Amino acid sequence: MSMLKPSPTDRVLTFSEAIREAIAEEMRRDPTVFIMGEDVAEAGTVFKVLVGLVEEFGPQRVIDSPISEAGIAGLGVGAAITGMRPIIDIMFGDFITLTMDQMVNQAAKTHYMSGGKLKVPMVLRTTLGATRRSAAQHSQSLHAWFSHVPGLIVAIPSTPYDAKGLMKSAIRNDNPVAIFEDKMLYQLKGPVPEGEYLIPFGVADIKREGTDITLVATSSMVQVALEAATLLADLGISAEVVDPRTTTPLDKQTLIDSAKKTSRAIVIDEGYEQYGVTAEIASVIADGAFYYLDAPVKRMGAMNVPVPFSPVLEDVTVPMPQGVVDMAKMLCGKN
Amino acid sequence: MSMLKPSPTDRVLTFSEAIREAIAEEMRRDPTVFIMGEDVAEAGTVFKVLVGLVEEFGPQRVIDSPISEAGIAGLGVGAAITGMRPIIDIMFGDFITLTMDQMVNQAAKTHYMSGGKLKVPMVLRTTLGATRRSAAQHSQSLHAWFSHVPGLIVAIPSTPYDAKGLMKSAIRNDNPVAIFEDKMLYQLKGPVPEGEYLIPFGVADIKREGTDITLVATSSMVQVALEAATLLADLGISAEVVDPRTTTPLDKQTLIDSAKKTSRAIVIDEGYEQYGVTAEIASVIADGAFYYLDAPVKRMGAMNVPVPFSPVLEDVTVPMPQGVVDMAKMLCGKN
Amino acid sequence: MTQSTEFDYNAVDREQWLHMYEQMCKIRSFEENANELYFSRKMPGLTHLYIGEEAIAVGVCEALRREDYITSTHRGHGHCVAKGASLDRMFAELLGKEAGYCRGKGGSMHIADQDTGNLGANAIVGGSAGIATGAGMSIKMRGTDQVAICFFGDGALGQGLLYETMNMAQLWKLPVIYVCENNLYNEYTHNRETAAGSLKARAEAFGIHAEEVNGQDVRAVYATMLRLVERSRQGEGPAFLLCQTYRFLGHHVGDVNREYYRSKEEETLWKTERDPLKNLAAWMIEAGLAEATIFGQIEEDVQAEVAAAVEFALNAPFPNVSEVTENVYA
Amino acid sequence: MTQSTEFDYNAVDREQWLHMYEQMCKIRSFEENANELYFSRKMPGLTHLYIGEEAIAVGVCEALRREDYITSTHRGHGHCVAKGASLDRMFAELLGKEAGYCRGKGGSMHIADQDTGNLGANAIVGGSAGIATGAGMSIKMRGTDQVAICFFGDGALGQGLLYETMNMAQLWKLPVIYVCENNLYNEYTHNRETAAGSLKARAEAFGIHAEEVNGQDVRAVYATMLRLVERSRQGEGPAFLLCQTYRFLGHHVGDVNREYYRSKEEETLWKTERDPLKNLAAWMIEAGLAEATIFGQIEEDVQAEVAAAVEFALNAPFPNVSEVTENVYA
Ligand SMILES: Cc1ncc(C[n+]2csc(CCOP(=O)(O)OP(=O)(O)O)c2C)c(N)n1
Ligand SMILES: Cc1ncc(C[n+]2csc(CCOP(=O)(O)OP(=O)(O)O)c2C)c(N)n1
Ligand SMILES: [Mg+2]
Ligand SMILES: [Mg+2]
Repeated sequence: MSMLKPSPTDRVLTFSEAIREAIAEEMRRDPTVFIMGEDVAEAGTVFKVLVGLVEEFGPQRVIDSPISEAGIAGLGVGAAITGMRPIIDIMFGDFITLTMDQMVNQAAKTHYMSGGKLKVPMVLRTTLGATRRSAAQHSQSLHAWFSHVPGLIVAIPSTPYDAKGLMKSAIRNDNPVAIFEDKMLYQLKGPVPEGEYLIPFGVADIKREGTDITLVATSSMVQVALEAATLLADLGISAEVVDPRTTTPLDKQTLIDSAKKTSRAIVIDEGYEQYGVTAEIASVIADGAFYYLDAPVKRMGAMNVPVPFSPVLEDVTVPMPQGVVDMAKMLCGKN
Repeated sequence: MSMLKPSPTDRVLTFSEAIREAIAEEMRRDPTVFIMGEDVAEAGTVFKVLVGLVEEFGPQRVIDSPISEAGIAGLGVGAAITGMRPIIDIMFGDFITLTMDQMVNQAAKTHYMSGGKLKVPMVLRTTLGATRRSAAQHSQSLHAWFSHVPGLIVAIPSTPYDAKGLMKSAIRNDNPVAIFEDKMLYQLKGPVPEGEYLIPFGVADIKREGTDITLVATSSMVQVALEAATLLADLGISAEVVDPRTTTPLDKQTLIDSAKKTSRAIVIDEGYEQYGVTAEIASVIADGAFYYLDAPVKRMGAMNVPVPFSPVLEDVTVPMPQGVVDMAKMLCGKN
Repeated sequence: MTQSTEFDYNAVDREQWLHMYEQMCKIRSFEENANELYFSRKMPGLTHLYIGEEAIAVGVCEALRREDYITSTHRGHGHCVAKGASLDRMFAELLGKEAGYCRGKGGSMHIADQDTGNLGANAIVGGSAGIATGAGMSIKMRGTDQVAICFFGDGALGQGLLYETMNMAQLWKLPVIYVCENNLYNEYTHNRETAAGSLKARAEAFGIHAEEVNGQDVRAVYATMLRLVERSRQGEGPAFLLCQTYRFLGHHVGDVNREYYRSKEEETLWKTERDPLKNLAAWMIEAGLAEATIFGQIEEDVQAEVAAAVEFALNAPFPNVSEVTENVYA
Repeated sequence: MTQSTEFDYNAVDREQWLHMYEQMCKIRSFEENANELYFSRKMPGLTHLYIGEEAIAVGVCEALRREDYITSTHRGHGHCVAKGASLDRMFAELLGKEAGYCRGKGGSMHIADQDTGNLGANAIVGGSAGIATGAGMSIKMRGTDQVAICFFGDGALGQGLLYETMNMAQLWKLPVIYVCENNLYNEYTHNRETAAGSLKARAEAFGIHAEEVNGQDVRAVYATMLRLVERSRQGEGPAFLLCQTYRFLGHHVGDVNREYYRSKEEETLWKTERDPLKNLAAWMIEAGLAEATIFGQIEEDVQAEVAAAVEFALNAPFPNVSEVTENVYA
């Protein structure tokens, strides 16, 4: 059940609705699930993702917090250890900077340090992504940091279907899970089946099959890769788009197998390119598919600059379909 | 002058003495330099690295702070913007978790966000490294995080000579620089010339020349690589040991050139392997030396587990010379 | 709302009050135009308006010298104007233009102007507490008699950083003044839901001298700040000023339907009875310091200046794309 | 050091005082043996001894039930013993053995024992404030009448997290009691250099009920805690207890030469006049509750128990190396 793909006949939801539905379903199913964060209740978050939840579940389970990111992450850890399943809402991914100690030194390590006795079943939901004209402190994609940390799980959905399934899995998981939602995806529509389903962690999804080149893409970069694949098809290049869906655990085998098949790969992610997610994935593929590759594995991350405010500058900092097309053409020797 | 290597006839200092000397020299040279942190004054830090400084420079310039890592990092940013050159001492690298907002959202971005008007000439010194039986919250090597962030410089010295030269460069640099010192290296001895010298950022150092395989290693892993190189020499394998010295900026060219020459590479770093420094460096080499490589670039980082306390467990979590030797033999087809 | 009453407002020059009025007027007009630029889709992104809170920025900055420092917030236009920035370059920044204070790289939430001592607006709530306190440390080390002002909202009291830095400011007697703009809300949540106990006591716990003032009365803010600034210049250490205020409009320009978190009546009350501009004008007229007509004249002049500034910004060129990689490192 | 005097110590059973004496004795003996294991190089790494502060852990935990929660610190053996852990598995943990509370993975700074409600020692100063407060939140949500105790040192008041969590505890009336063990030092720095103002006022600023107690007097700690715990169980919200105390030995076992940061006289004063064990015994003898000989007997019994526990730990096997990758994920 869990591995099903959506069918084109499913009803259509936005990314945002899919997340809300996942949380609502889990809150109905399990009274220990609650959500806490800044302006999550009446306001339903600044992105309006949680609108309606406080009406259904009340302010005891949909809790407006002070502007205390470290504090609410910490409360999440304590509540999780003692029998609850908190979802901690961190408005902008840039603010995970304030939660690093609680997430990395506490949440991620408690199970191990206690020799397996204590568990921390908590979810931290936050956002990523630029191009909203929000400047350097509200536009970062910092998921590489959490991905680096053993003990944490990092999910990074790219479609409404994945968002719902990954969120439900996160809430049921007994470990701390961080979910990064791209702010630019919230209005994206896609099929989401009515029934219950989960998406397991560490299982990549092939979003489009192809034979000439593998485009590994995460979050909103999946849309960029799909657009690029369409453009490439016109040029006679068949691109396969693979979405890891979780960065930790990483489904290395699917990525490697795809690259073995196509013998070329580009990795696209919206985090800063240097020491980012693209580095891990590219090196995994370059190692695992070494004897099959016809060209070096290329990486496309966000430009290594703080995100500028001015639209003319901001827009060039993130990977765009045309850039992917150009890179793919080069790798495939078509110029 | 700045690129000189130490000569074997130089006087010998420990890593710790070299750092102290660098800071003392800069404090004598420039009255705007000061150092602040927990127990830095009379105690001279818990590692005793700064012993004697408060006697020479007084408590106005060697400042014991409250246990407020975020706060002192923040004060560092403010003091740096307004004409001082603070060195902020964060005892254990694990505690940079508490400084992430100030370092990443403030220090790293202020220059860019202000359109180049404001500068943040501050140094954050901290430590890394396991095997001190300090368990999961006092043993991490988290330099990959800062390396990911544009606007920050990350230095990671492996010898007394480099430690002094990099520290002096860091203090004179007009950007926020994070220096990670391996706790296990403090007693390491090595030649350090008497005169003044600086080590530029972004210039890798070939610690040992070789022809069959490149071992890229950072911090104390340089010692591990050098030991491995000695063992490999006995097996007829000539290993080149390359130390990037700064992870950001990274001297890609030297790494790639070495790999092109040897056609094989292993990257060794003490951070967690997943999404760590080894990923960036391996993918840079795999890309840049693609047409020259005879084997996949391999990575050896710390095991992807929170650092366990028990010595029998902790010791297997970090790369050791024998592990490097085994990997190198495999890559060179000698079994 | 104590001591300040001891201050004799008549000791202040009529011209100075008029100057404060003009400054408040500039801020208001700046914000109205920013709002308009948003609704006419000429401004990228969102912005947070300061309308209703003008007396704080102006009362505080009027007590400062050019070389004193301020750190500001996401709601920072008022502080920036009051500290002396020019409107044309501010608007240019809001529009992401090369002529902006940050060459378009910062935008509304990051305007910095070191020439007037503005170390920058900050989009991290409470995020500038370290910067302001560090500036205070630097002042003390360099031995000048500057002061550093840290502006922040009531919501910032949720951030641990503020407590860490207030402790150090008091320990080391740093010339920092923490100015809390309590407009009752953290975005869309009233602070009775987010702040326990007493806001002022949070500074007093560290031994910091703290006062509370009516943030809608520029006279009170100014008079109180004069004293606090003087204390700090004399080496008596930090202070905390709690200003009671209200933002007349939304949390940001897009926050138009606000009834789900605050009532129209509440808004109307503040707008009609506690408007800092109206109140200053009324007092000056009543005290015989000015005739009613002068305020209209000031408004007209200001509006002309603002209109010209908007015009300048709209016509200014965007930065060259190649600038994207400049200024990452100094 | 107020209200507690109203408590009639004679209302407490002689056996219960003796039990508290025994608990303090266990902690002291445990620590002396830990020190010895360090100096004889049988223990890996360092450890932070609780000697001198025993009355706090024992006075606090005596007022708790088994299912109440505590979070502890780097100086955590005392809390762990007082909450009911067994000494053999504690020593095994200190030696990194499989039989330890955390299978050797945590060590001294991370012992956790959920069977006795100990959510873990913590090597991040102040790091457990979130955990304890979150446990309080969970208690309230689950509707039990448990309480959660957050132990921390005076140094932890430097951490912003504590203020963030105290605010929420008071806002939501969570059953959390913050127990500050003020032993005057943050490692090697006296807290007059690190803490401005009043420690107690820092909790009071949030409206939290706060009390101060002589941490060397187990009777006072116990009596005060009984009241605070009862308040919290009744839904009256959090409390803060400031305990004045002193660590008799170094910051950690290796901190032997301490004269550069504190005087021998100061140490001697506390050791001779403010020893919590001696003081309890003296009072009981004076009050006619016990004969002098009984305390010697308790010590002997305890020492035998501790010796056996050490023996157990020394002989216990290390974990299998393959365990290194277990328990990363649940
Ligand atoms: C650390 C952090 N958390 C959350 C936010 C999102 N945010 C922006 S403004 C704001 C409310 C701030 O309230 P307050 O400090 O009272 O200032 P006001 O907007 O009322 O002037 C929030 C939560 C942020 N920018 N930074
Ligand atoms: C966040 C953090 N900063 C620094 C340290 C290093 N450190 C360990 S114990 C200690 C002193 C703690 O003082 P206090 O809280 O008073 O506890 P005490 O040791 O006196 O019991 C310090 C600074 C740490 N463990 N965590
Ligand atoms: Mg507010
Ligand atoms: Mg202490």
